[in-house]
Amino acid sequence: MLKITDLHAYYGPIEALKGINVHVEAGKITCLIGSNGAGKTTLLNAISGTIKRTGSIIVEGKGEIIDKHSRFIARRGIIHVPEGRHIFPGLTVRENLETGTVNWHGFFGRQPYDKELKEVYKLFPRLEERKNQLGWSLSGGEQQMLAIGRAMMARPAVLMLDEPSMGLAPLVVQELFEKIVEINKQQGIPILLVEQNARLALEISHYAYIIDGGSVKLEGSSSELKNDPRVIEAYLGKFAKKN
Amino acid sequence: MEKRMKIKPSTLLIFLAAAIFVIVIPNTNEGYSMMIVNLGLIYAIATYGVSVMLGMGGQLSFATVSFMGVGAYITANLCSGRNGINMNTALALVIALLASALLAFGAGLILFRLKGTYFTFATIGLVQVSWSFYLSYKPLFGGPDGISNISTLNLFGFSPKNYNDWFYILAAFVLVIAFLVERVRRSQLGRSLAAIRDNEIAAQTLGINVYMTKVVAFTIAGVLAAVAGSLYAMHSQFVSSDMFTYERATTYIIMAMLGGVNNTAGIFVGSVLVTMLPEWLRFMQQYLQLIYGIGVILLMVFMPMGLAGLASGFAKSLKRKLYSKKKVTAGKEGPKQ
Amino acid sequence: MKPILRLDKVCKRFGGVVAADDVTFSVLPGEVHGLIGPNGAGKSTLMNLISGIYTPDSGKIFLDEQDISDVPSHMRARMGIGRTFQTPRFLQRSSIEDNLLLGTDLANQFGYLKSYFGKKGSDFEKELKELMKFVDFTFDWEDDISALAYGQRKQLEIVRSMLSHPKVMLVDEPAAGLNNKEIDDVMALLNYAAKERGIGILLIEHSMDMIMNICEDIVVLSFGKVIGTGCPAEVSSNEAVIEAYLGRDVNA
Amino acid sequence: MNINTIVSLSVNGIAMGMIYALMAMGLILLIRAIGVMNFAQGDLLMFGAFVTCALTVDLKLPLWIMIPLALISFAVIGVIFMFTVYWPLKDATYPTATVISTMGAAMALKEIATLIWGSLPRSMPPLMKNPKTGKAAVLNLFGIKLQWQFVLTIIVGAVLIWLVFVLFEKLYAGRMMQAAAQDKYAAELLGIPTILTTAATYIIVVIMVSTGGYMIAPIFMVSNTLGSLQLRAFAGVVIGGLGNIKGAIIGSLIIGLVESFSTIQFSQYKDAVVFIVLIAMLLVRPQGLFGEKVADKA
Repeated sequence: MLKITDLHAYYGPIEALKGINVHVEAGKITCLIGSNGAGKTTLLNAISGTIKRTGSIIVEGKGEIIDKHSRFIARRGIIHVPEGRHIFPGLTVRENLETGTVNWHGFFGRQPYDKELKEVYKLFPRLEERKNQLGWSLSGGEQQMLAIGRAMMARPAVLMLDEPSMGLAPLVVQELFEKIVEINKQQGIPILLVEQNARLALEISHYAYIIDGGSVKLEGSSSELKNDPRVIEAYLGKFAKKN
Repeated sequence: MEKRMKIKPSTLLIFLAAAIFVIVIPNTNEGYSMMIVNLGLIYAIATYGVSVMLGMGGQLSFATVSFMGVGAYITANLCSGRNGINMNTALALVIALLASALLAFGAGLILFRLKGTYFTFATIGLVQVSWSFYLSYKPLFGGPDGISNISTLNLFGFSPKNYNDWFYILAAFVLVIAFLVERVRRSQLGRSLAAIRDNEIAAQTLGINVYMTKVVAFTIAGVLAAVAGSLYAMHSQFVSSDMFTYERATTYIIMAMLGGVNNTAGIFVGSVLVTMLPEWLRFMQQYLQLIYGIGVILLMVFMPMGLAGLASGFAKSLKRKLYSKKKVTAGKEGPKQ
Repeated sequence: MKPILRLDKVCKRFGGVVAADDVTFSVLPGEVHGLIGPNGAGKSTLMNLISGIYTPDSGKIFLDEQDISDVPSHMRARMGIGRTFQTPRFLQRSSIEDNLLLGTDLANQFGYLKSYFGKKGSDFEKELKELMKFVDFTFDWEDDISALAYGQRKQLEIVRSMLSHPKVMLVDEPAAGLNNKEIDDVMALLNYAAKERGIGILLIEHSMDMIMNICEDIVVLSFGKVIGTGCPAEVSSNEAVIEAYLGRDVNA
Repeated sequence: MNINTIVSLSVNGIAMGMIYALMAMGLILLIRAIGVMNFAQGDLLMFGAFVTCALTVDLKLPLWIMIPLALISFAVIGVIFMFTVYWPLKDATYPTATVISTMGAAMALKEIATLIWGSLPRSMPPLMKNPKTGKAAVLNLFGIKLQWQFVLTIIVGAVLIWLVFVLFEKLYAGRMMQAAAQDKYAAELLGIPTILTTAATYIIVVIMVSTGGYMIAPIFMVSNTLGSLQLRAFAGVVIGGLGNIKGAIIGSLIIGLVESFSTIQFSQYKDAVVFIVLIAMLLVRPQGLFGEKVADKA
């Protein structure tokens, strides 16, 4: 669905990505794991076009997007749910969801989006309960649901989730990840998941890449990687191995 | 410990230019054109205040004109025979300086309860208040007619007879003030201000009292403005409220930006240029303000650090070409002196 | 030994999010104390609480057994809490010299007037020479800070903080963006600061190699809570810590 | 002071306050959308007054042609203003540069107006005239005489503000604009065209401010000094509380009223009174009247 070849990206003075090759298969959950600062978030930003990058990103059926502005990438259905959720704090839940439709609806369009709204409310009933609350007043878990729901409104071709579990309590994380699996299974939307919570990510994903220092250190099917000691090493360093 | 007393070529160049300026200008100008140059010098003093606030501290303040007014009207009241007082002008200058320091300190304490944009808005408020008093309150400010018959400066018995005499006095004032401001930039206060400009939170963690440092900078700016105002009153022997309007306040900011807001030599060049420009462009007077306005936008787009930024960029690229491989080293041997 | 920095049941909430929940630990002088935890665990919040950018909702912070919970940020810096940032914070349009002098200024708080007459603060150059032995790069005094590479700036920020003679130094991710050689230099510098100068160092770092190598003691945070303390070996075999980092198995 | 004076002073004050509110609201919309304060706000108002004056007095267009024509020209001015004063500076490393460039724009606008329409103040006929005398019509409300122009200013101002609220609250495009103003990064990720939302903001702001200029043109003379009215709008913004739109409107109305009532006692110090109120306010409540809410709508 998404084929990334030799992607380089820069964050100010640092070369944050040093030639990454990642393949997101249609209908599958692909996860990127690795410790903080490894370059996972940078990779998503590079795909969605918010930072400078070189290389090649090909969307199946829609061609090369490396030279496209971020809003045209969004129009091709590559929807990035950013780290830290980035809810519009002064809009209500419903209005936040509404902003998700702009990529197919158009700025002055008048198409209805009730169907999408209903589906998101079905997926996250909590959002319907709170549809008239302002974004900033939601709890962290609800905000994350809203961010994912907003992306679902955009009729995504590929969904990119950046650290959906960050700062959330374990129970909330569990619930959220069930929803992510549901989105993938029922609607067949391919998901590129960036996670620090490696065990959880490996549990729900089909294929995984371990990123370290801006390049892919290890890749393989998630079930294989789950028991690979090298995963622990990537997180806790070589010292962890001694014990 | 070795002292680094090496004088940089750029410093030398600036002194040379200043010397040429002081020698050539009074010998080629007199009367009206000399007066305009003198005004440029006076404005430069006030613009140094803008430089301390905006260039060093990143705080955009319009209050320059308010404190220029304080200086000018104190001098006018003490040295014009109004109210039966006719004091020595040098003494009046000192009084103006002290009074404005107090006022600016107090105003700073109030205004810096606000930050950023809202601080700027509030200084505009101060300008409006002071201006409407300057315009309307006759007993102290003479109302719309202003105050005339102000005595000229008398410095230990020496009194300028014409604008050329004044030029030397003002040039000396500017030189001393430029030197003092440059010392501020290189002192702890200047560094603290720079830290505040770049990031207030990081500044705090370096032990800088952000609020008080800003207030001190505001006081310095106020004093410099008052000195300029006081000198203006003695030089023109007349003051009126239209020197102290909001529009005038923007001019000082533009002078600073044109020259290079954080560059001592640049401030001087900017002030004199902006003052002289209307004279040079006389033949196209009706388009002058338009050119000026558009010029400001272009200036901001193409050289936000002003002429000084342009010059230092040029100097850097020249230096790179000249000594491209000669790099002074520190490292294992310790920093090179 | 008396701790140089002590946190006692410090709590901080932001809206519904608990960023620090009953955090208690202490840092001894001359010790490098690691502060680790997954993203969003509240490490940076804790740094901000210690350096006074936030005030705790409850609990107390002690510097040298003196309660500093209500002391404003700049006063804490003057009392001896030094700090570096994740991305180094320097004066962008000033020379390297001016930037380093900011550190010395902090050590000479009443040097306002002296500095006006060109005085540099006590032994600035000698001390700098001492510290520069640890870093492996060269610079020109007059150059802008932007002439230095990112990694060099990160090292220089630690040097600047040390010039201010702190009692405690909060060091935020010094290794991020550095190459291996530079990381070694930073470790040597931090070791020197702790062992020779007796500074208590609180170190946030994601490079576990560095943490395990240099820290005597480690605090692990997760959701604002301390979930583990101890020496590197203890921490890296602590199941709760591994779980915090890698997550729990859904089926476990 | 009888009831008659009180009412008419209040109406005058609210009318002027409405003008300030239009400018203040525009200021905040711009600050939110692009993070820049606009020091040319008053000169945009002045320019609007001149444009409408030219359309009605010079070209003698009837109202129904004049209004759409004026709106179109305001929109064009808005777009030109954005692409000359803001766009080239949007990535400026020195934040004050953008602010200063608006000061330059203020001067340029003033001079363009002078070059086109001359430096003499022009007079503009009031919207409602007494058919017999040809002078400004007066509304007689239970024996209290009010100038129609002031009443109309209040109505037009209120309607405009209401329309902008409707746009932001009820229309899809308005909500996209709000979203882009609140979080540009997230907006870009969702495909909201931020260049369009910014341009739309400029158009709306210029239309609001210029219409304000049109409304006060008959009250004052049309001259290039009208720009200084923006200072009262700045005061309104600060009193209302740092970035809060409702606060800015109320703050501006307060400023209008204070100004209006201060003319009884100390007419030559009305500027001073207005700003002393401002400074006193800052002493008591530095965050402004409505300065505490975390996030606010519109």
